[in-house]
Amino acid sequence: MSAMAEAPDDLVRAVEATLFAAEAPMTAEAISAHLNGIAVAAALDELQTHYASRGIHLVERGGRWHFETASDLAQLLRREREEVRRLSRAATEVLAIVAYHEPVSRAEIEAIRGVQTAKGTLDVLMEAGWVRVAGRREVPGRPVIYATTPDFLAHFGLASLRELPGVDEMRAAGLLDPVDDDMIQMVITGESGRAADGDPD
Amino acid sequence: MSAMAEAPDDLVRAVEATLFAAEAPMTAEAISAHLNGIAVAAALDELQTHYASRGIHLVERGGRWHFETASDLAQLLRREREEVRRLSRAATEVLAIVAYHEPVSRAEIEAIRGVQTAKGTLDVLMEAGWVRVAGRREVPGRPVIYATTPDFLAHFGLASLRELPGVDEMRAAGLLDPVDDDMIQMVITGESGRAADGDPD
Amino acid sequence: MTEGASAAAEDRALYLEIDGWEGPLDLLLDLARRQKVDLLRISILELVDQYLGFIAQAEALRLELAADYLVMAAWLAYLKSALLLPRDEQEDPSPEELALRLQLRLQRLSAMREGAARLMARDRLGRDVFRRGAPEGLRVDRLSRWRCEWFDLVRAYGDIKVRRQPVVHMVRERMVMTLDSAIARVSSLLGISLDWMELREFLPPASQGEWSNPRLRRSALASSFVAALELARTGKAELAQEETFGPLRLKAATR
Repeated sequence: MSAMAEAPDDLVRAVEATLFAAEAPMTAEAISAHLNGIAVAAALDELQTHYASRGIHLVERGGRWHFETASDLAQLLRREREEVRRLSRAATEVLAIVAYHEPVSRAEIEAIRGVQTAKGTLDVLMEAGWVRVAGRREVPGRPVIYATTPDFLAHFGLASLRELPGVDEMRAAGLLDPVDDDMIQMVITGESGRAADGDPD
Repeated sequence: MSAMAEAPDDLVRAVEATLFAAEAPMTAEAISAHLNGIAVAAALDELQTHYASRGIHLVERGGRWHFETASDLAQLLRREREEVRRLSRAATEVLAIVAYHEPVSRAEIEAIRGVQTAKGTLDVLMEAGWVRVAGRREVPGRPVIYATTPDFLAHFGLASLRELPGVDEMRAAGLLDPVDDDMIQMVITGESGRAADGDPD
Repeated sequence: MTEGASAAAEDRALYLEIDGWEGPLDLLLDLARRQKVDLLRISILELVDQYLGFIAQAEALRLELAADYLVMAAWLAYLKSALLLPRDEQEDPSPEELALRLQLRLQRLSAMREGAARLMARDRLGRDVFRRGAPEGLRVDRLSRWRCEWFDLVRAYGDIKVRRQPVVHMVRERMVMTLDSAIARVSSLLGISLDWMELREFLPPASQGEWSNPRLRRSALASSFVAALELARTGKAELAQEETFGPLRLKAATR
């Protein structure tokens, strides 16, 4: 049988077995560490090519590798009972803002949405494992800033944030520019409150 | 690339993905039912052949199919890592008491230290191979008594316990001077303060 | 409203969605979309009219509107009047600039909304694609190798010995002016003078025997300061200080 012709070498087999057995996506470094420090980049390449035509694919998400079922088989495999978190509209919007603008503070999120964001909304996203606290911005008040996690990339099938839908066009149109203080001010003081009484401030 | 030559057909891919995503081994009937009643025997055969040379195998046990790591690679799934860890202050004290007073019961250790000694502290010392159970004291309650091991002597480069400095020598070396930073620290933070460095005590 | 009769029916449906808006910017964006042109080409004046019309009708229908909708309405009304004013009477930033900023905000929100929708529609792990259902798992068994130095061991024993020695505490006697006596002294002196007096003037004179002791003087100053604060707090004295670290002056409260 011709299929037997090119059997993978032991390193490829070892990487394949490691990733199959792993309970969470692994970085190339982690795989390598697990295999006593052997370089695994070439093996990952070979595996990715091999699996490209199969029912399972080897994918890289945010620098971490895992096997997952091919997306064209989704209709066959979709499970009704599967609990994919149903996010509120507010939560999906906040998630998008964190992803497209990260790292971003809560005030900046609110400035873009033009509405106060309930504390619970960010909590839901952090609980889902898609958003994390990424430190504080070194500006007065040192606000906490948020960013996405590798799990976010894995869940939405993105190799990196550069693959976010429409991100290039949005950036070109200036829609992802940093949120300026004016905009934040507008939300904090109530929607453009100061301008309402004709005060140029 | 020749590997791409014989891409699996869609049925094979579907069976492959179904078994991959399954949370438990599946019978051929269950797989077939999952795939709208299509016969899957041939596909299972083809998959089994394909995976025979790879890092994962498709195996049948009691009529149920599942993927598992190739048995020659099984040892990859368990790896041992050695970590050098510094003994906590509390554990060091307990070790010292055992060395100076052996054989000694836990109650005696506590009386000498003046602090309750968590069971975990002695466990750590036994895991380190420096302390062993040396029988029971023939008093009411028959408490377990502890002593040092040959490994203990080896680790500290001692021919015997008699080489440990006596109290007089310690005083001469200034080790018993009442004003001692460590001691002040201990009074300020309390016994538990120092436990922060990973001491179970 | 500049819309026709059919739009009126649509608007009525709009009010039923009042709980559906995620704030005034969201409402504005939705109204802008109804212009059915690219967000870059919307008419801000028209949009303002639509928003104000919406608010007016909502009020007529006695719908409860959150305050930020009304604040936005007020700002838009201001923006509209500014846009209609002659150009040379404009302040900075110009109304055109404000309108542009509003347009940019709508675009940004719209982009995020579109991004969110496209993100949610992707093949998602656990819904469309799946990781291995029953991975064996990788196990790393940690072996701890413990380290401890000879010196640490011996020193630990020394520390125990030291700790178990009886401890004797000695408290050195110190000359102090107590707070009570400071309060008594300051308040009695306050009764004598009606003018502002510097805090130091309340201290016992250094010529008086033990009061020449600098430690005691320092204690007296500290206690007198606290006494002054206490008397000010209870309304018996007034405190004044012209500058930071300047002389602290006090006098009896005039009441």
